[in-house]
Amino acid sequence: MQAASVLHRRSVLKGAGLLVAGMTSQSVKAAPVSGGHLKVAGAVGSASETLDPARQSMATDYIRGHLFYDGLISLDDRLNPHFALAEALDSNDFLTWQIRLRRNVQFHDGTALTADDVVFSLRRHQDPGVGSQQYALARTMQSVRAVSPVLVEIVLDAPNSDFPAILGISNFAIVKAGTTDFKVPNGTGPFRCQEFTPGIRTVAVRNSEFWGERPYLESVELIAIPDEMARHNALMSGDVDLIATVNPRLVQMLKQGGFGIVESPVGTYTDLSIRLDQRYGRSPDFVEGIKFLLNREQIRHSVFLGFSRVGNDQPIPPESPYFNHQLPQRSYDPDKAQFLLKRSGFLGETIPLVCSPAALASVDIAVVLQYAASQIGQKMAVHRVPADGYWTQYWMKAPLGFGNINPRPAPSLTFELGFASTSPWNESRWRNSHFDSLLRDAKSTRDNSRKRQLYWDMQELVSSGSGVCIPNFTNSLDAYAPHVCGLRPSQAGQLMGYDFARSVWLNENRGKKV
Amino acid sequence: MIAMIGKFRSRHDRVLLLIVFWLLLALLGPLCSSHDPGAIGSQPVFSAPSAAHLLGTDYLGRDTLGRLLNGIRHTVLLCFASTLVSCSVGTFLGIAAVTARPWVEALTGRLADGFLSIPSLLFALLVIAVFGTSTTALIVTMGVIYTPGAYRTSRALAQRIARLDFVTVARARGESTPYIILQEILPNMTGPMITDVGLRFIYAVLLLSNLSFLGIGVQPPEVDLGSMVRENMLGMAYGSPAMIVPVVVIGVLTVGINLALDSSSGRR
Amino acid sequence: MNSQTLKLIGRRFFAAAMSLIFVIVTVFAITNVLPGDATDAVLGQGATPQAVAVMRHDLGLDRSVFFRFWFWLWGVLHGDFGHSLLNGLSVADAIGPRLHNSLLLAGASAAVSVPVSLFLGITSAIWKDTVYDRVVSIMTLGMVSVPEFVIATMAVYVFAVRLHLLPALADVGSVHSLRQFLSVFFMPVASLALVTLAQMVRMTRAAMADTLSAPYIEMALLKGVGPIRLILVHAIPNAIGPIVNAVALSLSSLLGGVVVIEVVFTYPGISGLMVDAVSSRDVPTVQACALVFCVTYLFLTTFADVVTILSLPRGRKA
Amino acid sequence: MAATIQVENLEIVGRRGKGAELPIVRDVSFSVQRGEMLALIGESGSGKTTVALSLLGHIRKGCRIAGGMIRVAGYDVTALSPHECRSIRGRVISYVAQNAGSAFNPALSIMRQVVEPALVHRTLPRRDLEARAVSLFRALALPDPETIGERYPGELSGGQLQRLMAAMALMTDPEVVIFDEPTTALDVTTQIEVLSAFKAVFAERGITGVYVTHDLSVVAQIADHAVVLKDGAIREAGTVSKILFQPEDPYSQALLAAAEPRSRQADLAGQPEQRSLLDVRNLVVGYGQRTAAGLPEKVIVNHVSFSVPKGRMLGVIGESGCGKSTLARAISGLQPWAAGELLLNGEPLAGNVRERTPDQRRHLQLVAQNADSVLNPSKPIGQTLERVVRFYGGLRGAAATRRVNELLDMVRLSPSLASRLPSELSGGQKQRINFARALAADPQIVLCDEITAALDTVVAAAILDLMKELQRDLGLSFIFITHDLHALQSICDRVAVLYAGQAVEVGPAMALGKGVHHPYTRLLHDSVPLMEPGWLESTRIKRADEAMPATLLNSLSHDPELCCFLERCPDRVSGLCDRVPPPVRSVPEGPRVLCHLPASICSEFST
Repeated sequence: MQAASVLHRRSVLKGAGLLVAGMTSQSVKAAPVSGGHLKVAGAVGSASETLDPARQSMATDYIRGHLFYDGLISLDDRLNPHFALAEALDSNDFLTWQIRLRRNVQFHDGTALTADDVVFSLRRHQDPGVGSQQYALARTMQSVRAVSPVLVEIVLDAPNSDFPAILGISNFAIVKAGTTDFKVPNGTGPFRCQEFTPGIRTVAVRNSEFWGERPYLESVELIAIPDEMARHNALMSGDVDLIATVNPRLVQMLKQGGFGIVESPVGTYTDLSIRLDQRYGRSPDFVEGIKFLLNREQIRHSVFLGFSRVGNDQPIPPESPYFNHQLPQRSYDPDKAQFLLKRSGFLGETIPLVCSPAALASVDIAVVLQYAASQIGQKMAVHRVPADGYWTQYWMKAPLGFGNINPRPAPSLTFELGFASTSPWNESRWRNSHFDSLLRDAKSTRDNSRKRQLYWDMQELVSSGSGVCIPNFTNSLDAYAPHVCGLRPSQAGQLMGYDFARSVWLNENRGKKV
Repeated sequence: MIAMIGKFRSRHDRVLLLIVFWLLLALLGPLCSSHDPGAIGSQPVFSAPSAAHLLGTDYLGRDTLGRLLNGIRHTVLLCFASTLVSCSVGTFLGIAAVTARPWVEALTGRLADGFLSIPSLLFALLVIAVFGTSTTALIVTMGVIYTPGAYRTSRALAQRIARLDFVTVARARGESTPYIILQEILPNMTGPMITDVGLRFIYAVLLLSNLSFLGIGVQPPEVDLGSMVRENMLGMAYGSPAMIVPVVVIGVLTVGINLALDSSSGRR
Repeated sequence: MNSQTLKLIGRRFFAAAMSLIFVIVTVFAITNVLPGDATDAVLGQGATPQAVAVMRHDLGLDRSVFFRFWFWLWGVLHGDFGHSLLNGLSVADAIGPRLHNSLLLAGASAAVSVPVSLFLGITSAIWKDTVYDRVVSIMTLGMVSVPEFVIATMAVYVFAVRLHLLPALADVGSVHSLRQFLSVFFMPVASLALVTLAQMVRMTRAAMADTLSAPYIEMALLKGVGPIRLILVHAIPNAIGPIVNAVALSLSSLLGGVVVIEVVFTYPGISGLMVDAVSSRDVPTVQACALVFCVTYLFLTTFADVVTILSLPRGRKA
Repeated sequence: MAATIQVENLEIVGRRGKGAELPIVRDVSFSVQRGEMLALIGESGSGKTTVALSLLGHIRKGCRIAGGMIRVAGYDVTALSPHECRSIRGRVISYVAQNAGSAFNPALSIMRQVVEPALVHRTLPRRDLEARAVSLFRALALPDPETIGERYPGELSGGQLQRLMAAMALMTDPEVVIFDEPTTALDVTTQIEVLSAFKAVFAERGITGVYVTHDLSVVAQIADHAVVLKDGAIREAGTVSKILFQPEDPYSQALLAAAEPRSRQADLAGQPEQRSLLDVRNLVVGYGQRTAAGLPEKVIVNHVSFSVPKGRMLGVIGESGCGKSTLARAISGLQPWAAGELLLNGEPLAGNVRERTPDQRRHLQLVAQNADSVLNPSKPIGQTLERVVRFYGGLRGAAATRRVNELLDMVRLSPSLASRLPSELSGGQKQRINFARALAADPQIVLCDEITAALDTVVAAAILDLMKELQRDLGLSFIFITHDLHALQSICDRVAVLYAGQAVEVGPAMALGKGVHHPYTRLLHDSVPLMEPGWLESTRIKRADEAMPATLLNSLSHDPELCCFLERCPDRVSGLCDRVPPPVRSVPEGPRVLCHLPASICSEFST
């Protein structure tokens, strides 16, 4: 009951207090119209694109996931969980969870959704051979069993009050039991798949049997245009209606051309992690010195052109209700940095700095840092390495390297995956038992104000102790043609948390002329 | 053939002069700019030319002129070095194919064919993926890519020269193979090979430009001309000199050397 | 065609086969020393050692290099190019449509660039050292010296974004009429043609100039032969060998060397697939692409050589 | 009646590269009456080809007519538009090029090219043209006149091509034909056939023409009038007999003197026979795999034997393709031989130059054929010579320089040339340097491969003089490989006649032209034109078929063991020559001959 009420209470927030950046062209209220074909271009695409929800790892994958599948839980614009395929979600101890499924839900092949499908869909993440992106989180589910055709019981290995948010991760979408071949997606989502060619295109058509609110669009075509300029050109020439990942440098031009921009304050950040278990990071002075050397304002200004929020070396973004705004903001202080670096003994040395196009803007941030360092006599050698293989070959291996972290649906997940002592993705190898115990408490507490206090403390610990430097949180920028309506900013990710297709509608009367 | 060799000295001066000019610009150019090419200030990005920034600023608000001189340095030196590598290795292999045993020619011929059949961007991508983007890796990669071409040219030349009577006479005199290669064959290949060097230099500039498309280039904050165009591509929408000027410089560099080569070799 | 000609052609084919083996082995060797493997691309940032190990086993990546090579080669010899390590799809199925697209683009570009460059090359050889010759030379050089991505992107910006004349994307699927074909292919083909033009013009001009300085051309002039007949009947048959070779070399790059054009126009061709496969360490796909490029190159050059051998006048065969 | 060809005050200028315009042809005037043949005589660079081409309105690139008038068959050539020019070329005036081998388009069949001039001027339908071509082929004594037109230039010999080119020129019955050195590139035995064929056609059709040549004895046979050109200007003009027998201009006289066969022989009669320096014994050189007999598949030099005594000069003569150059390469150690041996001073020489001792290499020096390619173009000649001086003599510095100057002096060149590059020297100078380089080794025997072939007559004569001096002064031995019987006779002591790789005759050079000889030697000797008008008509060379039609030959006559000259031999005997390999016969005081014919039949020369 507890969790369910949590969900209910939060859902009140839906639709309120949204960010309104770039919403000018949307201001005219008009009744949504059904029908039409929307052509969308994402920024990444490759032959490794997949329709297996467990393996989805890139933006276009997530979009397809939201088109064809549903999870038990969905997350809204502010990352609040709502019921989707689940009708009720109950736990008394945050350890054992009872899930009651929505009735009369059909897969695209006409079969009905049952508890077996849910059990299959969640359990498969625990098989390493599936290659699930959420292998680690799935392992926290000690047992998943069907109690009845509409009831599933999940037992966790430790209490976790944020478990509903975990179920909202799109990788945990529900597929038909027994599915091994994902060439044709068989989900419960609002669209059916008409065509899918990895790396080239996906065409989705409206699912007339959809259980929820029917989408307005008749069909959606999704392609990937990795080349920035080409993506913008495609929008401006009218070849596509909506694009993701707009370069801040083109916002001005797009606006002049009458195109709409959606600026979403997603919690994505590109961080510089200094490994605390290796030579440089062993010196706290060095770590602190680098943190003072990062010119966050300049990165915001020169790299992101203002489309970002300054970070404070902790992973909770300012728009989160748990953001610790009392933590003093660290700012650029070359004198202090010089003093600290000198004390660390590394001032004369050339520090290697590994960056890659794989980690968004990391090359530019590295250059900004390198220049600032050169001004105080600290030499840095920027090693830009290829994007391919970066995450396994360089990330978390170099003494100073960049990472790129996507937002998690709950602070506990962010802390758990990135900063807990036992996490395999603890980028700076920061081990702090106090932090770990705070995290345990936070996950099991029922009291929201205590939870907030715990999160505040944890933010302070991370900011001062971890080797992770977070200069900025990026804003996601999407651009759309004037006839595209219904787009809203979302904290869940670009293109309304990858879920635009359920809300967008086309006003053919508008903006045909540019 | 003989006439070509004889006229080499005077005719290739112009090409050499042009190459020397670019080399000087590459070596001394960056000293002329008051701006640190890595310096990032608070200037707006893609700004128009002004007194402080003669060519405006780039996508990070850096001084375009400083970046440009830095780009010329890397493009010219990298391409020069890789051309030297490909031409010397190619020349060596070409002469070896002519003077050594027949299987050497068969082997090198197949190798050259094989390398030519791999698209150069693919090859660069593979090698850079293995060795990472270092200046050395770039030089070696581009060197290897253009070696088969240089090999073909030099083999054809060496074949023609080795058949000439003065080589026959030297062999009849009992001269050693190294002497024949170094004193009789090589000096007479220099003229045509300089033409070849010039052409290969241009190909290298173009390849380096296109490599930047795959994110391969010199390490930041250093830059080569192609990467500079690439990173400032968005400036096209604003007509930014940061994107246009390096394109023009690449054009002037390649077309200039090509025309000098054409006029020097009598366009044959 | 006499036995000597056949022998020469046979030798050429043997040499091509040797080069092919060399390329296959080299590409396989390089892809195997690349840092990381296909599991990185599949698992990405979320990889854990267990998942990596299981997946490596499932994909056969834990077998020895020699085994994998042999396994692959055995498959190819039986017409099976294997399956992509990324999505388990058949490599042949993945390459098929893209190869078709690439051949379409290459064919269209060749259909434009070959006649144009032959025309420019031959005419500038005829009017050698005139203003026309100079202008052609500078123009073609100037075109090729601008990086491809600049030409292509600028073309899109001008024709698609500013003038709304042509689509920004080369969407092959939307082609149902000649008009659509022209509007979709105009810019990619023009960009590619500009890139390949210079080399072909230069080589054609050189071959033609060489032939035009031959004594039999002067003789034909002295016989009262007119300029058109002089070029068509007397010069071209003798210059055809080097010209065909230059054309073959240029065309062979139209399949594998057009990554840039494919990316800028979001054209689903085989170059982009290969670059993608290299980045994701999808070795079977890389191998199959390399095979396609190599076979194309060798086919074209061998074809050119055979044309050269056949065009050698009788009694002059070496 | 106006002359058919009239040239008045012709001036042609031209430039090389970006230099200033220089005169190439200066104030040239001449005229040719209908039915007459005018010879344009000159050496290379005299402007004779430029003048000849200008008659067709064709001026080579970089040149232009600066003044004067050319009138051919009523057309003012200098005033014609390009289109009008085309309309008279090949129809009113036609051209026979110097080197038919390269002037025929290799990609087109002979017939297509031969009928082309008539075809482009639409004089007759193609069928009639082809019939006419066949009749011309027959008139020019070409083999298989019916089918030769289907063949390609690469499949035919130089002599045949030259006659086919004449046929092509005559296709349209032009009023004027220009011949540009049409026989210069041919062997003498072929030249005479071609000349005879030309002459017969001239007589039959009454051709008006211009005949460009440097060969005065050819002029004597062909032309009525002659013009001597030097440096683009006319030195002398007049009837052929006046030019040949009463030349007034010193240059004409010099030309004549150089062309006059004269002996440079020292009188060796009294001197004792020298010991043999170089012995060639049964040498076999060839290509390809060994056959069962241990001989190569394709034999180029076939069991050749001769010896060169110390201080003597041996001439090796034969037509192109007879194996002369291969023999030279084998002796120099650049081409290994399959059988036989080579002795220098009685000691065997290895087949590979690397395996010879330094002294052996030093003693035997090669002077190669082409003066243009024989010197390393990127090295000053002083360096080239110094290298040899150092290589063999170990001399360095001042001593080397002194020796280089000495060598230059030996070949009559100024020491100041030492710093020049080969491209700055004339052909004759280069050939002298070529000699000096051989002499730098201080050799015993020098092998000269066609060293005068590419030189003008006057220059060649000077080189021959130099050789003789060197032989006399230094006691050098020479092997002089040539196709020029005059040159050979003028300086050699002994001669070896090569035919199809075999030495068909080896004997004293003095005996040539008298006594007993191999039929091929006789043919060679008889084919050299004499500088007297009417010689061509009076000379009578027997053709093989006249003696015995080829159809009577034994079907096995292609057996390589049989006489190599069988197919062309005018004296062949059925049942003997086509069945039994020829024996070697030695004539006392005369040559060693490879022939069946008894001395009585192998008779005296006809002259």
